[in-house]
Amino acid sequence: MNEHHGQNDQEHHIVSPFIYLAILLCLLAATGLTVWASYIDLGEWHIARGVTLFWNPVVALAIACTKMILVVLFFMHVKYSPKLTKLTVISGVFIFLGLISMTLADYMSRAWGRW
Amino acid sequence: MSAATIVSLPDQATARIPKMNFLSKENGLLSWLLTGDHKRIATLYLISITFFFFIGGALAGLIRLELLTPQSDLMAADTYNKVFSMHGLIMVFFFLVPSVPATIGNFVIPMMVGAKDLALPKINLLSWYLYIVAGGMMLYTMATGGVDTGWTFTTPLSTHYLNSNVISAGLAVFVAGFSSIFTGLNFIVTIHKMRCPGMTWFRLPLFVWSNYAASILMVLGTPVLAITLVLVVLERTVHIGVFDPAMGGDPLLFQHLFWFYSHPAVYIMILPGMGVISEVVSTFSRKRVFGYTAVAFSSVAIAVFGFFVWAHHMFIMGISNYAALVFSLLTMLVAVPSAIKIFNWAFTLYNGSITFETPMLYAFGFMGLFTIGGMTGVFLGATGTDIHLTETYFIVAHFHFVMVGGMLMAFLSGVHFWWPKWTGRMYPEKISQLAALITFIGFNFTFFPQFILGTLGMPRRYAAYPPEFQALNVFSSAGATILGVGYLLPILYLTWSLKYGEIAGENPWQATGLEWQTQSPPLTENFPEIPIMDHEAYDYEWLARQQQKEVASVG
Amino acid sequence: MSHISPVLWQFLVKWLTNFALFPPEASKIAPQADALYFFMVLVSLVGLTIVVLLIVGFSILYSKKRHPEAVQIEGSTLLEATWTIIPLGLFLIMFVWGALLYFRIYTPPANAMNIYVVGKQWMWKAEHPGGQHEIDSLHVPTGRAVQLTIISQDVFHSFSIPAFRVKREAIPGRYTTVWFEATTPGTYHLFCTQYCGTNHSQMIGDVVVMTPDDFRKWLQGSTSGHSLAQDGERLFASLSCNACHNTRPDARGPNLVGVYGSHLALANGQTVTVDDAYLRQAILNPSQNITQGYAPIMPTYQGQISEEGVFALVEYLKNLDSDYRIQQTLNTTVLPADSEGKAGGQTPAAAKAGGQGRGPGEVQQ
Amino acid sequence: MSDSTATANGTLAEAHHEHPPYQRHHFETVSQQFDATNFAMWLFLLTEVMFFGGLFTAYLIMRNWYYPAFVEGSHQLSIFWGTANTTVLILSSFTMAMGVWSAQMKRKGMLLFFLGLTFVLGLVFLGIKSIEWHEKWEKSHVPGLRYSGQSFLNPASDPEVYAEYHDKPLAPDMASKTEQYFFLYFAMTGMHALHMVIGIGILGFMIIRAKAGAYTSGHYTFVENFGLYWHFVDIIWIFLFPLLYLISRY
Ligand code: HEA
Ligand code: HEA
Ligand code: HEC
Ligand code: CUA
Ligand SMILES: [Cu+2]
Repeated sequence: MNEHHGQNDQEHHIVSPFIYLAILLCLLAATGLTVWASYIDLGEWHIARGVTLFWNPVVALAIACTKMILVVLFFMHVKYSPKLTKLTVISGVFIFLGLISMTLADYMSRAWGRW
Repeated sequence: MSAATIVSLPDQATARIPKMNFLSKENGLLSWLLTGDHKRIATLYLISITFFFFIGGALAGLIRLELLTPQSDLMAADTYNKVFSMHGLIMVFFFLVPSVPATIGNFVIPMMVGAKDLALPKINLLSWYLYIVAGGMMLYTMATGGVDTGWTFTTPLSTHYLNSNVISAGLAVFVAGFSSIFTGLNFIVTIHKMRCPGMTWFRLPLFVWSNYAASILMVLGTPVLAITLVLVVLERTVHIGVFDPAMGGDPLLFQHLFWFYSHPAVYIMILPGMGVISEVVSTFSRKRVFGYTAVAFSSVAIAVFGFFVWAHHMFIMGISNYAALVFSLLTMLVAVPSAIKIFNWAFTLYNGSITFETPMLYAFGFMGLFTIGGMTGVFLGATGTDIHLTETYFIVAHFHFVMVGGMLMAFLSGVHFWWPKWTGRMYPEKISQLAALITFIGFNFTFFPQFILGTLGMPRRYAAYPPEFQALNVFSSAGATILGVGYLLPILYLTWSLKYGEIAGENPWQATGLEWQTQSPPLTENFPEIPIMDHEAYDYEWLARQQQKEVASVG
Repeated sequence: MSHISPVLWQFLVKWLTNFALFPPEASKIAPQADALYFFMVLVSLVGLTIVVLLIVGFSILYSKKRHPEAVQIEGSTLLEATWTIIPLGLFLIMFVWGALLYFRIYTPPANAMNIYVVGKQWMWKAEHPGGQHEIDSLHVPTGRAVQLTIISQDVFHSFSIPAFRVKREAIPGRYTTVWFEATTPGTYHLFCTQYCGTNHSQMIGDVVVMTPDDFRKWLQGSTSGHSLAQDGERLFASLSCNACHNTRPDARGPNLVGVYGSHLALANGQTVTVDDAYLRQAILNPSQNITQGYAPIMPTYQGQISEEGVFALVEYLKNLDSDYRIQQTLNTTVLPADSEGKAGGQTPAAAKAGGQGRGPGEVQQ
Repeated sequence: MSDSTATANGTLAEAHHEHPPYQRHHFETVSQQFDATNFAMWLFLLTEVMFFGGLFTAYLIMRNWYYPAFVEGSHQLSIFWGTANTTVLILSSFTMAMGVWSAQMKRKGMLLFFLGLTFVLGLVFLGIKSIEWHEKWEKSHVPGLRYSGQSFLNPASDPEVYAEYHDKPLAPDMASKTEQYFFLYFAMTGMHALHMVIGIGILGFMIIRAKAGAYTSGHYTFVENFGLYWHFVDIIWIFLFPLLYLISRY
């Protein structure tokens, strides 16, 4: 009974098909972009001794994240959803990143002081 | 205010078991096996986990029997390894993880939030079936020779060096994991979406809060275990090298993934128990829980921080020193909310009006033993001392203090506390108080010597040990016998009370939770009408007013 | 006496005689570790006492008989803060103290004497640099920092010496290290504490701590005739490492002289410091880290060398210091009788390494 | 709250409001039911995220360790099929979203059309996937079952790929690590495909129910929740594609 955002289901925000279409085009374009970008050597960035950032995977992941955000916000209606749904999504991403980043942090910091 | 908080036990002589209740509504095996009623599913769960507890307990008995002498004379080392592995697996995945949430939580949470059922009754039933399937697989594993990986499935031992039933055990835990995911998911949805009018977050009983926190851990942690086990099984069947260093894999990756679940799992195992303690301490001291908000938020804090301390199980395993530092620090942070809770419960007693029924005795046991168990956890969380204490009996003692001294005590406390609600009958008070005392004494006898053993350096998972450790081991084994009696008693008198126990009536403890404001055993729909929550949790004055009204209307 | 049941016998006698509730302190770090341990015990006891006193005290004062009416109170921010901050403070002290200890135990001093330890189902094998091998035992001198370089050949094991308060996991595929300085001569338990399969509980042994004199005698008495580095040198030749790693200008592999401890630039732009772990990795998984300027042609020796063999190679490469080069240029004929078997031991290898692929005359370059 | 009133009210409660047939008895309102199941679906997706999380972690670590092997392993995948499949999946996500929209607008014909299209696109995806897998089998790139590192020890033996990337031979130990890559490839795409199979199964069920008009009477919760699942599966692929296919293509 709490956090209900509407009395009946007709109050759900209905996303217009044109938005869906626009998103579809964006996604397709992003797919093209990411394939195209993968054929170009974007170089790398030596942040510090022993720490190098390669741009290609970064760009590929950035595009993937953008696509994900588009899908989540529009196809999955999160943009129009109650706060709770948004919070759920965010907490999922948070824990997911926690798992990955803290595990990788262990691996990376093992070499500390060794380069 | 004054009359408000006097305990006035209802006249039990006149009470009757209501004809219409969830137990009597339908009869026949099918009506149970196809039920959607959370109370019936809870009952099914209660029976099944008790079954597994006794299997696990019998295995514990074998462990202690073997450790009576330094040599491995009762059974071969191989057998011993299987025994403790099965003991750990069964106790953790088939008893402790589902213990409070799937039984008591299942039973009372919908009532506590004022709902007719959990949000997804079919999923709830599915969860039980998954549990049964998993349990069957575990029994199959045991019947066909057992598994000797330890409950931690350590790779590459489990993937390449053992020829016991690792696959079926792994899959059993996999399935059991999904059972637990569905329970947790159901609770979260229920707590968010099914609260009755007026039931705001800060009017929820603390039991609901702590189960909510535990559910978050179940939902987000368990899948990682699931995929890890899938990888272990694949590694065993098609010989892939994700975890096996000989093939380029990384055994530490397994440790990371396993503990990413299994550390939060220990909080899955304790948080619901903490919820029970909040209810019980408040009820039997007739006082609102001291610092309600602090206790509520400490549960959430444990859940959130609990996700980021997992590598404290790997301090000596060659993780980076800097990672050890961070994880150790976070471990210290996650210990604080537990301390907060203990002190808040202690202060709930202050200015109360305390009675000492069995649930309260168990709760006191919990508070003492969990303090010891938790503080020794801090010993292990500090990196420097962990080096000496890890992989010894100190750890065994630590986790039995928190799991058995903590959660099992809480579970028994809760079972006694809600027994009248569940069955409509009281358990026999005197003998159950005795049982609580026996378990407390037996427990300390069993597990306290293990701290000393661990400090002396006795490694865990040893079928044979140097003879100078024998004295303390004999102590421990003797204690386990007492403990066994302590656990056998409840099953006897609780069964007895099903038929011969006194009729309990609606609210024998004069507790404030919504579940106590309906008949015992409750209707299938819990409440004749969806209640409206118009007071804070643990509002004993409201309860007293309510009763006066009733007396007035009858009079 | 032994007619009565062994259990009872053990119980009566052993209990009385071995009434030890605390392990001996036999290393320099042990008292430090125990200090923290006792601090924690103290804090726990105080905490426990407070909790028990509160419970018992309130139970007596506010039992229903004495105090039939509960007085409802909400809570207290001040108290709440107290029991948040005090435990937090104490825990943080433990954290810092523990971390200092941890870094001390896992950071060997530079001058430590190195012993290699390999764990396998179900035994411990120790290799001293002087070529002494031991199984399920470890002899160490007092008063000298000893570093263990540990690896497992199969599954996880854990090398634990309770009397020293040190322990380190033996991991397959990777070196781990720990160090200690023994203080009291005697024999102490050596346990495998990580569950490693059927005979996990049999994977035990003795750590024998000796005075430096006794230790020297022991070393001499149990020598196998050639040092670990000499073993390594032999391997280096028999595995034809020197086919590529030699001092020829057209050598296909980098010169390994002085490589230990150096900063190596890798082909992927990173830099690593060459330590034992790196050497092992370079031999078994050469293509994982390619040295700058070289092709990934080095074959893997995975599966061809036992962990003990790798130890020998590592020990050999470690001692290939720049002295060797000089001696080589001086047209290595002198065999200095260095009793430690250090640089001198390598000289023949130098000759071999230089001599195999080409005429000795070219060595002069 | 005596017995009699309890039972009386108990039976009354059922008759209280006039419930639509699809409302389950323990919900007070349809809206509550919708919210609850929708939220449950999101939570389920969180568990899925974490499930794949373990695989992603393994992937990232292995990729860092064995980068050259991952590069050459990746070169074995066909960009053409990969891109095609990504497009197919994105299209299916779009048709699914349109399906939900049709249900919301109560247009049965359109709903059937879009669900059917999604169904077909899902099958196309699996079809392409199986072509790719089959090719791996042919080339002995299925770790554990049928594996040979020949294409990496001697890239020229694999003319097609060689013509495009001119990969240098990998050292034998690195070449053996390509197995790691392909294992993760199969584990991740396999797990993803499993989700697709389940999804397609449910889609089939939904199409049958939609024919009976189940979702176009204002109660489209099921379609909406299934849509969430389908989009989630799409998102997983959105990440798998660059991670597995697009490593160092230049
Ligand atoms: C219910 C289960 C449970 C719970 C709740 C806990 C709680 C904690 N555990 Fe434990 N733990 C296990 C179950 C549990 N553990 C198990 C099963 C293992 C072994 C797994 C295996 O290897 O098989 C383990 C292992 C384990 C390790 C790994 C040891 C090793 O392998 O080397 C560590 C290390 O940090 C640890 C720490 C902690 C800490 C800091 C807490 C904290 O959450 C405790 C917090 C509580 C308190 C701190 C008590 C309250 C304190 C007071 C009231 C007093 C305060 C007063 C003053 C300070 C004055 N535990
Ligand atoms: C919920 C968790 C739980 C519970 C309740 C228990 C309960 C007990 N456990 Fe266990 N234990 C674990 C979880 C648990 N344990 C885990 C996770 C491990 C680690 C496994 C691993 O290393 O992989 C472990 C390991 C473990 C060991 C270490 C083994 C080793 O490392 O070599 C020991 C040794 O004493 C032990 C003892 C006991 C005892 C005496 C009890 C008692 O509390 C049990 C008392 C109950 C009964 C006795 C049953 C009731 C009575 C009967 C059925 C009648 C028959 C009784 C007899 C024959 C005596 N347990
Ligand atoms: C086929 C030639 C070849 C053989 C045989 C060979 N290596 Fe190498 N080795 C190389 C090359 C080339 C490199 C540099 C590229 C690299 O890092 O892989 C190298 C690198 C190394 C390194 C890393 C240090 C550095 O300076 O790069 C070590 C250590 C090493 N080799 C030891 C050995 C040992 C020990 C053996 C024998 C067991 C051996 N090698 C056999 C060619 C060879
Ligand atoms: Cu080796 Cu235990
Ligand atoms: Cu933990």
